[in-house]
Amino acid sequence: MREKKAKKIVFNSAEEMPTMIASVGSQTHNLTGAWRNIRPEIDLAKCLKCGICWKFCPEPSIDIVDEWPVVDYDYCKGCGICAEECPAKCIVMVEERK
Amino acid sequence: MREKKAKKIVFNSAEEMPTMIASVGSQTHNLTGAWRNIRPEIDLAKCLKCGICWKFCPEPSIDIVDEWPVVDYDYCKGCGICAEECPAKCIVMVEERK
Amino acid sequence: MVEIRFHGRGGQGTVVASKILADAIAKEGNWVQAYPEFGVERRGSPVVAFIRIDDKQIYDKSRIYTPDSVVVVDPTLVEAIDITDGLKPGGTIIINSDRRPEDFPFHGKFNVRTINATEIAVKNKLGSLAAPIVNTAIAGAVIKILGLTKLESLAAAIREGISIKPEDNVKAAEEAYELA
Amino acid sequence: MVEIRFHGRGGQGTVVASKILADAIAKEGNWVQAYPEFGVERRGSPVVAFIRIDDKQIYDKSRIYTPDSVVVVDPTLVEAIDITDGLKPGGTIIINSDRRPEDFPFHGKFNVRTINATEIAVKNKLGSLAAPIVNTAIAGAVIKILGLTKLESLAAAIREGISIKPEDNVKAAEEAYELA
Amino acid sequence: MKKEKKMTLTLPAEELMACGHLACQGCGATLAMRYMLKALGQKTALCIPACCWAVIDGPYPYSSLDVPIYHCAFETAASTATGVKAGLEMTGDSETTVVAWAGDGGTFDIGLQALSGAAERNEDIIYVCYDNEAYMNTGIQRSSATPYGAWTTTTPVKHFKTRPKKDIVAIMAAHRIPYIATASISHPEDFVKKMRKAKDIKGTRFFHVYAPCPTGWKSRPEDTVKLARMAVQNAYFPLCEIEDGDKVTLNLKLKDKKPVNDYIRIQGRFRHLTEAQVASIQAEVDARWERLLKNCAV
Amino acid sequence: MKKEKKMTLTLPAEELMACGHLACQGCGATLAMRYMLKALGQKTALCIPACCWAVIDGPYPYSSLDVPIYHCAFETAASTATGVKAGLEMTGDSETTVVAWAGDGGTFDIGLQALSGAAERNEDIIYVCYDNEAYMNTGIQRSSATPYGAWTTTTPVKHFKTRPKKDIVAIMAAHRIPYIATASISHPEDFVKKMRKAKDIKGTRFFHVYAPCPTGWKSRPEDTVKLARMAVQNAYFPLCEIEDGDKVTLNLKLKDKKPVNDYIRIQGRFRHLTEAQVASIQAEVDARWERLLKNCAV
Amino acid sequence: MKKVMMGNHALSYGAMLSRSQVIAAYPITPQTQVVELLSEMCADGTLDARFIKVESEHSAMAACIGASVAGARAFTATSSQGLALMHEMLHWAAGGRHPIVMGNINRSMAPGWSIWTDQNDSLSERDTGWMQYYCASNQEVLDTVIQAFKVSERLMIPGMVILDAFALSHTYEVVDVPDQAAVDKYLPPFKPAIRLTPSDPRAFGGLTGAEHYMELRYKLQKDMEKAPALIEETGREFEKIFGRNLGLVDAYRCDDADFVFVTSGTAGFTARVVVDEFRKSGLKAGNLRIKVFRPFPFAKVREVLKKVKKAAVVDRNCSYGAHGIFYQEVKSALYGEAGMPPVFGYIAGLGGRDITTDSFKEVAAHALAKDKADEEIVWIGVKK
Amino acid sequence: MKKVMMGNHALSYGAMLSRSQVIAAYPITPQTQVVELLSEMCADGTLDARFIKVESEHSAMAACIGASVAGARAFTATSSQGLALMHEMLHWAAGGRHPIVMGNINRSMAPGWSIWTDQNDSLSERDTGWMQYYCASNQEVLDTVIQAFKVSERLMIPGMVILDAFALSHTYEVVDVPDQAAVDKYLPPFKPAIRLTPSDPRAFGGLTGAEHYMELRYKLQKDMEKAPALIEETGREFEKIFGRNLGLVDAYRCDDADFVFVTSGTAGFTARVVVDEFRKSGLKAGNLRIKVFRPFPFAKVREVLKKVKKAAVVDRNCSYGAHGIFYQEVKSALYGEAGMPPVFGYIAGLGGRDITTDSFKEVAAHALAKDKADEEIVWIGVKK
Ligand SMILES: Cc1ncc(C[n+]2csc(CCOP(=O)(O)OP(=O)(O)O)c2C)c(N)n1
Ligand SMILES: Cc1ncc(C[n+]2csc(CCOP(=O)(O)OP(=O)(O)O)c2C)c(N)n1
Ligand code: SF4
Ligand code: SF4
Ligand code: SF4
Ligand code: SF4
Ligand code: SF4
Ligand code: SF4
Ligand SMILES: [Mg+2]
Ligand SMILES: [Mg+2]
Repeated sequence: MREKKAKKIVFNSAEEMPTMIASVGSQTHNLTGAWRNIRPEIDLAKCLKCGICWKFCPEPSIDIVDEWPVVDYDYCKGCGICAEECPAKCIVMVEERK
Repeated sequence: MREKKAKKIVFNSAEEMPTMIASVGSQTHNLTGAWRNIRPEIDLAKCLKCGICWKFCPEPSIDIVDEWPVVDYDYCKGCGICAEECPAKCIVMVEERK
Repeated sequence: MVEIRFHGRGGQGTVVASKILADAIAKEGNWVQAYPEFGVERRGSPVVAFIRIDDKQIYDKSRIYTPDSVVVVDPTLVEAIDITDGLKPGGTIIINSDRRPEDFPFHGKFNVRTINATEIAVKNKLGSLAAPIVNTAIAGAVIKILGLTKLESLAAAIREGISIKPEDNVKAAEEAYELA
Repeated sequence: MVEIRFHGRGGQGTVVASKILADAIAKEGNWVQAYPEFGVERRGSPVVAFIRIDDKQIYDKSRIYTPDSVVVVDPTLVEAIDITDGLKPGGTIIINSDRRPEDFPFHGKFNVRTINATEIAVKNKLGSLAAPIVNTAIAGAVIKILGLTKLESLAAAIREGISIKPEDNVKAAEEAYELA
Repeated sequence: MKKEKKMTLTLPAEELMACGHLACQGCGATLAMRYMLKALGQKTALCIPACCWAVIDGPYPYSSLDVPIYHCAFETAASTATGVKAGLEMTGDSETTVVAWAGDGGTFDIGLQALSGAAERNEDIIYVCYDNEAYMNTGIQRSSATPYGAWTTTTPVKHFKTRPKKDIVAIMAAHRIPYIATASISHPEDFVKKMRKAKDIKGTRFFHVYAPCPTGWKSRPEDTVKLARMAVQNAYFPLCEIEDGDKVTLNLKLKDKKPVNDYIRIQGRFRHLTEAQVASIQAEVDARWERLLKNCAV
Repeated sequence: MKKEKKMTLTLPAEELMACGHLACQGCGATLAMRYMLKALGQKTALCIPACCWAVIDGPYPYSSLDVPIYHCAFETAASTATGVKAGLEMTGDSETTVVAWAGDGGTFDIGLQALSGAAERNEDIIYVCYDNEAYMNTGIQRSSATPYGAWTTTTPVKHFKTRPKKDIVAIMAAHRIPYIATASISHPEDFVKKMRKAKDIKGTRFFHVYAPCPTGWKSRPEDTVKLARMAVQNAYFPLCEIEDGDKVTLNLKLKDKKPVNDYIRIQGRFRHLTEAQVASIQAEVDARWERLLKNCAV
Repeated sequence: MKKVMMGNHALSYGAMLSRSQVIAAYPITPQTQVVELLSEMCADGTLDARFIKVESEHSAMAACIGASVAGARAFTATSSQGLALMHEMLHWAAGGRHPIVMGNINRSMAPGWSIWTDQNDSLSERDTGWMQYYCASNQEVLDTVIQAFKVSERLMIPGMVILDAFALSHTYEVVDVPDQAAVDKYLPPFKPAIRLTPSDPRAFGGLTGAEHYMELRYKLQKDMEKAPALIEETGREFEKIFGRNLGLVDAYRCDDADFVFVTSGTAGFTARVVVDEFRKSGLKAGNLRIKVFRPFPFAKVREVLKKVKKAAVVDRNCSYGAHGIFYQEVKSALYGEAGMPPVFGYIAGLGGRDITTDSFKEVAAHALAKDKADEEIVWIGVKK
Repeated sequence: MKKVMMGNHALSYGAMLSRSQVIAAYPITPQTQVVELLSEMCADGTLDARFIKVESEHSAMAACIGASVAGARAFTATSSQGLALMHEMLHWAAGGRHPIVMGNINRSMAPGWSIWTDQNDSLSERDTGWMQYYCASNQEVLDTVIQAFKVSERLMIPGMVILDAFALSHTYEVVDVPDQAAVDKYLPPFKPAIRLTPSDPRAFGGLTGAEHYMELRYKLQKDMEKAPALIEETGREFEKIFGRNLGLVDAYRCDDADFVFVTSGTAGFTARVVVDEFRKSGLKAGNLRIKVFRPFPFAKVREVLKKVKKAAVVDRNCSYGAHGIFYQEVKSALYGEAGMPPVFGYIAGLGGRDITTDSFKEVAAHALAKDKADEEIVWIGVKK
């Protein structure tokens, strides 16, 4: 399930579907980054590595990569919580290119 | 409704019945005295006129007649509460004639 | 096919009596149907139960309107209600009573039999005089008078079906069987 | 019969735009059907709405698969999804954008028109630059480009249907109508 | 002299419940109804869900009461009453007191949600739960009002009820409705007094009424009032009022709180309990009593 | 130096909730789920009734969670969970933690009865109510968790909600279940700690979780965590535990209790309130806080 | 006055113009705009009614029943799960003879969760004793609410006004909103013969033994049997005042038709488009849209179909283990009558799958190629 | 072993011998002996099951669903109001493919309150996707529970075993109680292919769009269509082990019959008595008792009735505004088939009114005197 960018499921016939209405794939196929109006950008130079942005991201679309916070723009919806909560104020929300 | 020994209702046709399922008669047609195994008898000579038997009769089948407690045997089911609660112990439960 | 109706009062075990009888009758390979009146039972209020017996499977699932026999568990009911309602002409009426058959108004029109089940019950310490448990004694009398099944079958049914004082109940049934 | 599809994002008032348009169109005695995509709308997520217009009663209650025109309320959607899906060859695409029609890849294949509704909205203090409320400006442009109804009808529909800043909205619609 | 003496009536004489009803001999629930109607009078409308009282009143086309009754579905005492009140008001009658009258099953279990909803909206109804501590109408099955230790047909002796009785009064108090009272059929004067007080309050009012059931408790019919009285006196069922969710008044101070043992031992449903089990009931009653005293003090 | 510094993770790293889900931007309910799963781990089974989370998880044939979910009917979180627990146990799995996960509507209103029943039977489940104070999934209608003063689509500004929020914690405390906790998405460490504690308790455990909803509260998405924090700090939503119905522990003492005004004023749903109305909210919050302190003292 | 409004608003206007006095309802997608608009109307005084914001649909119907027996005009609206949760109370409202009117938005039953349209929710209430009206336009929704109150109150039988999720509930259409005064003329205040009041203290719905129950239910059925004529009569009255007809069925170009679709709901309007196309291409097609499903308009359906050569019933529902429900009931209505056409059954559009003009063409192609229906029902638009 | 027991006990024995693992039920007259006996059995260890004493029937079915999806065999029993309160969850159990087995005691729907028998409760669930078995004896009740588990678990569709209030539920009859070992041989443990478990974490029943919903429902119908053959096959297996047959219908003396009653439930046994009487007096009568109503045994019913000259359907139920439900469905099943007999419809025995041999004689007298059924249904035993 956690595997990112899982594939979309296409059933070509009723036959292929399990009898019970049970999930067979991961919602990660859905790239919610497309919902974003504004995007968070992290200035790692100022980052305290406090993990707060990671902790409060509702997607969660902040990954810890090599001990640094990294936004996964495939999924980040641009809510702005990380920027709001970052104690170092090192995340800024910028407009998505129109 | 309170009128005693109300008459039984017989509907001879669906026509006669009201559209809504609404009562049209009193349950006093049902002489529950027939349920009684044992009957209360009040020794009025000892009675204090405290009204307790009247107060606690669940039917209620103790009437106040000329300021005296009188059992209505048409309805008294013979539960024995009046006898149990009478402070003067002037009610006794006796077997119904078999 | 034999059809019997029982009259008793709520709390007297009238339904149990018919159930025990059904058990006993089934033991000899007969088919039987026993059911209570389909209503609200209250302690003291008049209640009714039924039995239908046949030597082949019983398909008729309707109620019994014209019984062959009537059993009256509580003698005071004789005055309270019409226990002969629907009874087939010449049908048998078995009454738990210390009176004689001739003392009942419908004697003659019907075959009236009495059995003092209350006395038998009290003697066997089944309930109190105020609330005797008469169902097994009644059952003993009924199988004898109506020739429904063997006493042993009834005894076996009582032992299986009644958990409180089964042996005293068997004894009551036996005594009633003797006296009936 | 004219069929139009609207593309926007949850929270942008795409459905309101189609509703206002329907009101305006009905004012001139036409029959109209307007409905949102039948799904779960979330702020930011792509949403769709539809309008069907005719001069007689519309009996077809199925969805619109091959619109005559497409209206794009949020320009970023042009890249995110295929807004031309099902659009009739040569159909009109109206995009809220500061770019020119030629800047869009489907220009040529379709009749592309642009209108800077965001600018008009912001100028009229409808929402903020981050979240402009562009639906009335879009509506103004659409009725002009597609020739759906009179500007007065749209103005009346806006005055009836929009309770916050109705006059500013009317102005935005008028400006868009002029510019389109 | 006695002859001239007037009969002492400590309750209103008006009798809105008639004889001929279908309750068992010695039914406590019947007394509860009788007292309530004496308190509220004829301008009352009842909503009665499935429960013994749905039968007691008598079958169609009869009724035992001199007030209108809507026999409603089991879960719907509070919601039907809400509708009746609204309907009466919208057709010009704002005087009639609308009462939802339900058993413990219809209140603690299947009707709890409707009750909670009405309380949250503060509907202008009186809700009375007569509590006989099991589903009696269907033949004595456990309800969540069945106390610890009791036998019922679904809590057989081998597996008697081991969870405590649900505390409906605390639950209703948490809803902070204007008025809550407990009452007992053994104390009809107190019952009538509180019911009259409730009548004059607007909003949701809740009564929890103790109503012993000889059939279900396997007790003697003549002990019904006595059992109710014992429960009050041993603090098994204390009499109190709660206003606005936190003003608690004790209606009957117990100087001499009785032990529960006597009460337990005259009921067949508790026959199987060991002394240790009875002691644990006593401990629980004591603890509840302490909590209540503390809340009153506040 | 920073480069070498390890990232500080105050919560378990394991991520059982994946991206791609359908929550709105800045949804508090999502965080609640994320924290709970971090606490309980993979041996968890969820029963989710109708609520935002029934949508957030994603449509058939997908799911965002790495634990099994039964999407159950709106009223049945507690009863379905009861059945799942029984079913797992009867088929040899007594380890899995079964969680009923419902919104405030599914808990305070339509699912209350099933919850109360499960609590009375002390079913071995954890019930989590994430509270966003209205029916959000259907587009912001009032629930009985909607607080005084709030606008919703069924409590329009002209007729905003005038009844107070139902006190679900007090109601559940009245059930005397082994464990009750309040938690907030602004305090995930506290949340995780209490959830882990609950995991090891047998019987019915209840969590009331504060989960702001920018869509329904008309607040800015980025304020979600801030709002939750404010509610804790101004005692609008205090963090506490209640064991066995009466042992109350305050998890966060408030030396410096903030006024509610700031909290109220950044939410569009309260925009219409006058100062007097806000003051009355403050008074109510203060009174509740006093009651809580008193209960703790006990 | 003409207004563009969604079906849910048409429903609300119907309730408002009918001067509903008590409304008790619970929100559910796709009905929410009904509770929202009626909340507004009650809050701002447009409608003088008590709105009871209950905690579940079971309570909603119970509260409506209470209000109705107290003599008030009661209205509610729901959909799918909510309707299903009312099931017990639906039996109750009908058996108790409470003329409540309810809007139901047709939405598929879970699981899986679906908010989209099909008729399984309302049709699985076909045995509860409610009248059922299936609508095809928002105009019909508004008009039918008013008409339903009139018919229900005359017969003391509740009525359900049914509309498709989204395709009507959320679709804006032009609706001619009647004048309040005209509606008042058409629909008199509700004055039941008996009601719950201390001045006439009766017990309603007490324990009813085998001695009486059957007669009470017999009366319900007999009154139901009066409904078709009454619906036509009040429909004519309605037409006189408002100029729009409200009948049992909408028989479109059936008179000389060789092939007729039998339809309901919005699909029943889409079918007309196909009928017109077929007619142009020379096929004498028609469309029988069933508007009133309970009571079932036996006579009307027979009258229309006996003139027809072949009929194809398109069901947006399925009685699992049997057939589509309209198919079932139409066949049953025709059985034993001479000269009735072969009838074919199709299931389409479950769970919000669209029913398009192409769907009807597929139906027609199948039916026209056969003489006799197969045992198995034909599913349209399913990936098999 | 032969035992005299009431229908409610037969139901309980069926659940016990099937080794039900989770039971969640709520008491209601006339079902109470089921919860009572099963409580006893769980308390004394006769049955190793969790008995969840829920606070309502809605919760009972929800708990059964939870248990079933977790892989346990789940059983419940109810009646009338209780069944109605489950309505939403009945749709749920079927749509979710949870093979729960439930006993339902047929009791009339309130109001007025009635505890007596008729079939409106279970028949108004005909569209919920449950299999329905109508029983005529306590033996059949016990046997059918075991069979129902087998069929349900194979098809992943829930099953309802239905018996008349009092006439079976409270009537003591001789029942041959099968051996546990033999039952175990017949009915294997429940091992579903997918279940709710952390070791295979799936989401069950999530939001299902128009893209998928219809296929899932199509599968339900297709599996339902497999049931008639499966019921006959497992019935033969049952007969091999236990010597008793369990088919779709009980066609009694129909082969050469001129006149056939179509019946169900206990009335379907009483009819046999009348058939025998008629045969003696020279009338070639027969009785077609429908045992399985969902799925509807189309083929069987047609096969039996096509040989018959006239059929009279006796319904202990009414779909108000339409007809008796068996009448409706039988006619629908025969429509369009050549050589089918005239069918007459009768309603009898609502609200516990008795259906006696005389009732059937009245039915026969009416039907035999006519060539064609009237529009209006004939009510038997009503004071008109
Ligand atoms: C939905 C539903 N489920 C079950 C029943 C059956 N039922 C009727 S009364 C009753 C018990 C009532 O118990 P309580 O409320 O305590 O009242 P009591 O009978 O004890 O007076 C039950 C279970 C019903 N009528 N409706
Ligand atoms: C019986 C029933 N009634 C109504 C609904 C519609 N419904 C679905 S979710 C919901 C609101 C849920 O509110 P809440 O529990 O607070 O969760 P939230 O959506 O706020 O997360 C409603 C009313 C339903 N699914 N089932
Ligand atoms: S919250 Fe800010 S400082 Fe802390 S880890 Fe994230 S970016 Fe760095
Ligand atoms: S903006 Fe919101 S969604 Fe994006 S990374 Fe930050 S917290 Fe996560
Ligand atoms: S014995 Fe009981 S019923 Fe009879 S008068 Fe005394 S108290 Fe009343
Ligand atoms: S209780 Fe006894 S003393 Fe008192 S009035 Fe009755 S009979 Fe007299
Ligand atoms: S069972 Fe109990 S509560 Fe019910 S009528 Fe009898 S005594 Fe009263
Ligand atoms: S409506 Fe609120 S709770 Fe629901 S997903 Fe959106 S933000 Fe979350
Ligand atoms: Mg009770
Ligand atoms: Mg919520």
